Amino acid sequence: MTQVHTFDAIIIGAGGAGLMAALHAERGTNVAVISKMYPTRSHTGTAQGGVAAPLGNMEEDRWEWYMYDTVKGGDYLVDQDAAEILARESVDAVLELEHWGLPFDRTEDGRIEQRRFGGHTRDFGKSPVMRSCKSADRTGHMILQTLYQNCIRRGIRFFDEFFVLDLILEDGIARGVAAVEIATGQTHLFLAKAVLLATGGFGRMFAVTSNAHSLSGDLVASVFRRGLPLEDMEFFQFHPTGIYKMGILLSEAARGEGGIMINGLGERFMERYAPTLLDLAPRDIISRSIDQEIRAGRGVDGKDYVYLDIRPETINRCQSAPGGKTVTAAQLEAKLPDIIEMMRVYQGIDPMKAPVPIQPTAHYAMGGIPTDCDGRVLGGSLSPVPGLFAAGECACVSVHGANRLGTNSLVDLLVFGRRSGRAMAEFCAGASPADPVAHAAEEALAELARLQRSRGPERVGALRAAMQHCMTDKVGLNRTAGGMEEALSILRDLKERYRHLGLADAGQKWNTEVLEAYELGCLLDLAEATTASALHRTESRGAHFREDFPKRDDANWLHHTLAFRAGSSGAGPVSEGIRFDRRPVSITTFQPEARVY
Amino acid sequence: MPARAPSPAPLRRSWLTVAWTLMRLSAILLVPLVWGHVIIQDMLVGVHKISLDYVAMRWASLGWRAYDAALLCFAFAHGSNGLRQVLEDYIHGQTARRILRVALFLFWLSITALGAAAVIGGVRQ
Amino acid sequence: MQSLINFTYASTHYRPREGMIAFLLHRISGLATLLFLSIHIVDTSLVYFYPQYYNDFIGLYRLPGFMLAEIALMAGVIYHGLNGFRIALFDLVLPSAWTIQRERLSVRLTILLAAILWLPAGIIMGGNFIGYTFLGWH
Amino acid sequence: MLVALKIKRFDPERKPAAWWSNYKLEAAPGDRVLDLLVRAKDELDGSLTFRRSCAHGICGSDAMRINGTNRLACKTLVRELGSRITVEPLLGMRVEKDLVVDMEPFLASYRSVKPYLINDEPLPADGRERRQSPAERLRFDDTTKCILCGCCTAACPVFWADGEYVGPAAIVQAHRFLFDSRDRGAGEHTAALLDMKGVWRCRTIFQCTLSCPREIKITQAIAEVKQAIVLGK
Ligand SMILES: Cc1cc2nc3c(=O)[nH]c(=O)nc-3n(C[C@H](O)[C@H](O)[C@H](O)COP(=O)(O)OP(=O)(O)OC[C@H]3O[C@@H](n4cnc5c(N)ncnc54)[C@H](O)[C@@H]3O)c2cc1C
Ligand code: HEM
Ligand code: SF4
Ligand code: F3S
Ligand code: FES
Repeated sequence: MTQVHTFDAIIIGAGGAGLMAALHAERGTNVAVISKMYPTRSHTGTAQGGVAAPLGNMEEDRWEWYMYDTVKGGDYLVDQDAAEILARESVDAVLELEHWGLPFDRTEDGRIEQRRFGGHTRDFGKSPVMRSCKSADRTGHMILQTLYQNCIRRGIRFFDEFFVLDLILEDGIARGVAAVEIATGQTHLFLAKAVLLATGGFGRMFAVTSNAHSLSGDLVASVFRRGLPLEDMEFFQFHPTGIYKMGILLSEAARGEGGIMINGLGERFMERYAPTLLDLAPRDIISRSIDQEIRAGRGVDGKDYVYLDIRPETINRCQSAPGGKTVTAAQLEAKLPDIIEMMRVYQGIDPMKAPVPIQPTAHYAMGGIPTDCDGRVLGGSLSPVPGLFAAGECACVSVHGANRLGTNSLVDLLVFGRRSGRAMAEFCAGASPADPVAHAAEEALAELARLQRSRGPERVGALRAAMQHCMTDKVGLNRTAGGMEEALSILRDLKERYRHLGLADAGQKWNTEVLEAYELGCLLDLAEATTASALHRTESRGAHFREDFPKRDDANWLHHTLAFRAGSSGAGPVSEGIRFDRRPVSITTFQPEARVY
Repeated sequence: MPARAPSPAPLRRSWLTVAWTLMRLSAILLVPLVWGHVIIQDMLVGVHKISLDYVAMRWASLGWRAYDAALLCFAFAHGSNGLRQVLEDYIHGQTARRILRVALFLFWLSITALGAAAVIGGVRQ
Repeated sequence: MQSLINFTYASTHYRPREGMIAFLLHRISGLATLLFLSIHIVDTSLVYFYPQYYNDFIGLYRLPGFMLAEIALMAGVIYHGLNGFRIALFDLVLPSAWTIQRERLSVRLTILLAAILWLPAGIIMGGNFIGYTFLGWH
Repeated sequence: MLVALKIKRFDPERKPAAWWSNYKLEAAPGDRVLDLLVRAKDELDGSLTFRRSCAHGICGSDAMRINGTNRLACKTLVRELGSRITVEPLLGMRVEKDLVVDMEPFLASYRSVKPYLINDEPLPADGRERRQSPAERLRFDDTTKCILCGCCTAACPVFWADGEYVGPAAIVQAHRFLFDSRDRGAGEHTAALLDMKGVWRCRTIFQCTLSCPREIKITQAIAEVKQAIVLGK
């Protein structure tokens, strides 16, 4: 028997966005947070670098400068009304976290300490500015912990380790979600006046990624399957310095402290691609350069990686440390403790003595569920879907446009998590109580039951690996029409094979195999949406680079892509093709210019 | 920086706090007491030389009596509380623990009383 | 009892390290000392209550088994004292000493020192044991 | 290299008692134990069950006993272990299935120390941050690193004997707030530590510190909490 729960508002996802929303929706609203992992396991906890806010604690800073950096960083595909909100409200959001107990690093006079970060400048691009508020290289961890702690304090209701399968939409109105309690296999319906999706990214569609195993975009796929659009899916950020094969992120700070990258011939190849900024060029440019070196056979030993070299003697020889200073091993260890530990643990290499193999790693989804500035999800006609909200990485506001700046995701979570929480509470106050829903989520439950019984020849792991390699090879850093068409046909073939899965676990309790199968179905849909959107956009902008259309094309493409699943809804992946629409970019202050750093 | 306001909920202690502290304070005292005792009795004197007369001779001095009284108080209390700690690791439940504590207290009291009687009363001849 | 079973199962299915060894030795030696001390207080109290039996009772301690046990007990008292002193010192004055390096070092030193201190005691008491049991000393 | 992977299994829906699965896998020295588990699940037995998420030692999902000590599977490499690897669930916690244990009691203990900043004084008038010097910030830095993985508590012999003991992880959290200069709730954080569930049960056995994947000086933190209570801070 399916168990039914009724709340005013439910929040799916207990990462930064979900918890922030819960804390702001809570007053007067009966809210529950549902998450497939314990809240503190959410991927927000892995964020290293920091969260931007023009506090001006170190030097003069202004929200206008920050807004400009965000717009330019996103290659002018950023909605400037949203970017203005982001830049203005970031200060309040960060201070709120401090008041809630977040242990930021401190300046001598006791204020929040800030540091420089890629792309953040003073006076509209004149020189770098210290804007990133941080707690060593554990900022995301501290944010997640602090938010969860405050949820405990307020006694917010949690359903931990509940896997949400599908959104319940009736007559175009969000009514709740269907979920499985992982420990028992029991199905639950959560009915609510308002539903917030905050399920994070979906980088697991790629073979090499910094994203957690759990980031499979289940609810993004659900929205898509319900006939709602996904925005800007072609823009996926690849971070240049992932640990080879593992994809684990090595923060930009390594290069900030003077680290350089070298290819198999020992050349500092960035001299070829970005003669001025060299190893500190924007993420999209560096990642693409590494890819080109590898394709030209100049990877190390002809393989698919290059080296990140942070040996003090290299830094000193290249004079690449900030201010041309010389550095010692001890100084580097003090500045990059966690990154150095990761290199030692995962590569068994002492980075003070040898260079470290790296490779670009799929990192962040700029696109996702389109929303307005209060988290209201926009439907086909770009009018809000009543009762449906989204925030965080799964949403597309869009403040990141074609390329996200470092530190901006955490700001996004905080600022828009807050706003959507408040908007939800407001919506609930005006809405009538959630009614029972007829035939709720039957499709999703049937799909799950089908998967659980499936005894075909195909393996979840094999299909997932095939999808991931297809995406990394053909829809990665360098894209061509031919490659992407091939990818689409591979993905459609995989979807066909997905109908013939065979599972070994027939149990109800803790059946993670069937959930992984379900996640794979979601990823397949999102991979297809990503590929089709990328094929559709015949220009290069930010993270989306096409060899066949290498230039930015403002005349034809200065707008957001909306991708719809053609044909009917359903709860599993189907190959029915995708149709496109566009959403104008909001340009209020900064006119598009050539993007030079 | 603003002056610190007093804490709204002050730190409190419990009898376990006291027990923990006394365990450690007694420990420091016990090193000379216990070691002194065993060095003298077991190594320098040896069980074969210990007899009623030996005890009588030793307790003729008030100093030794005081020494042994201290040893009795501290070592046995320390040990009894240690036994409580050990048993409470394996015996759970409110009632079971309450019974255990009463029993241990009586055990401690009676043995200590025996020892005290001897140290105070001395050798009856 | 279930808890003792759980504890025993877990203790034997987890790789023991310095701290665990130090703890187990401390616990065993403490309990053994307590057992001995309880008996010892009772027998000493005989001097007041039943002085006539005291010498007979003390005779028990001269049995070979008892003498051997006492040599072992000596090791326990030395170790328990040293380790207890270490714990009390760290807890009361030097919490900053509770680090992996110092724990490892201090436990090893404690055991080593206990062994060294026990050696003369063992020799003297062992000598007594051999002398009184086999060589007919009086 | 060929690795013999031995995993302790349990599934109440299939068998009442636990059993062992043995797998042989070709592995590279740099592979994580988690990679092997994922491959065993993908390629050999889909019913093998374990928690995992971040895969780089920061989310705390995959605490388990690997060759006899508590580790994160994603932070333990094959090269540290050699070719025989035994994986078992954490001790002292109820096994739900295979390597998955019930974390609820652990989290209840965590919540019992009121793990949040308590300070109801008015905020600074200018709406800015509460001031805290770098030294004050450093005072509790170590214990902010905790990821609630459970390695420490499940390695503690006192906890094995008595699951009521709040365990080192909860005390680490109490330390985090007790030593934050902005916190005013010392009495509230420590209230749950005073009775038989509390901090006095710690016998400084040190297994917690040795098993913490974040290298938190747990025993030291516990000692500082004890001292703060004894001295009234
Ligand atoms: C290694 C790394 C470093 C980063 N560093 C930075 C940085 O320095 N600065 C910065 O700004 N950004 C950084 N980012 C990006 C940023 O951390 C993420 O984009 C952001 O944390 C996403 O937060 P979120 O709240 O949207 O989702 P998440 O934190 O990913 O949370 C998702 C939640 O949704 C739940 N969920 C998902 N699916 C389901 C389902 N089907 N049913 C129920 N629950 C579900 C999960 O359990 C989880 O609680 C980094 C990212 C990575 C990977
Ligand atoms: C020689 C000097 C001694 C010192 C320095 C000493 C020190 C200590 C300390 C510090 C503890 C507390 C351990 C903890 O809480 O973790 C302890 C426990 C204990 N002591 Fe002693 N002690 C001494 C002598 C004795 C004696 C003579 C006895 C026996 C009567 C004894 C019996 C015990 C017992 C039974 C425990 C409990 C062990 C446990 O909890 O595992 N100790 N000792
Ligand atoms: S203290 Fe360490 S071992 Fe314990 S829960 Fe926290 S991170 Fe895990
Ligand atoms: S192992 Fe346990 S006894 Fe204390 S020092 Fe650690 S909590
Ligand atoms: S999977 Fe996150 S800590 Fe291992």
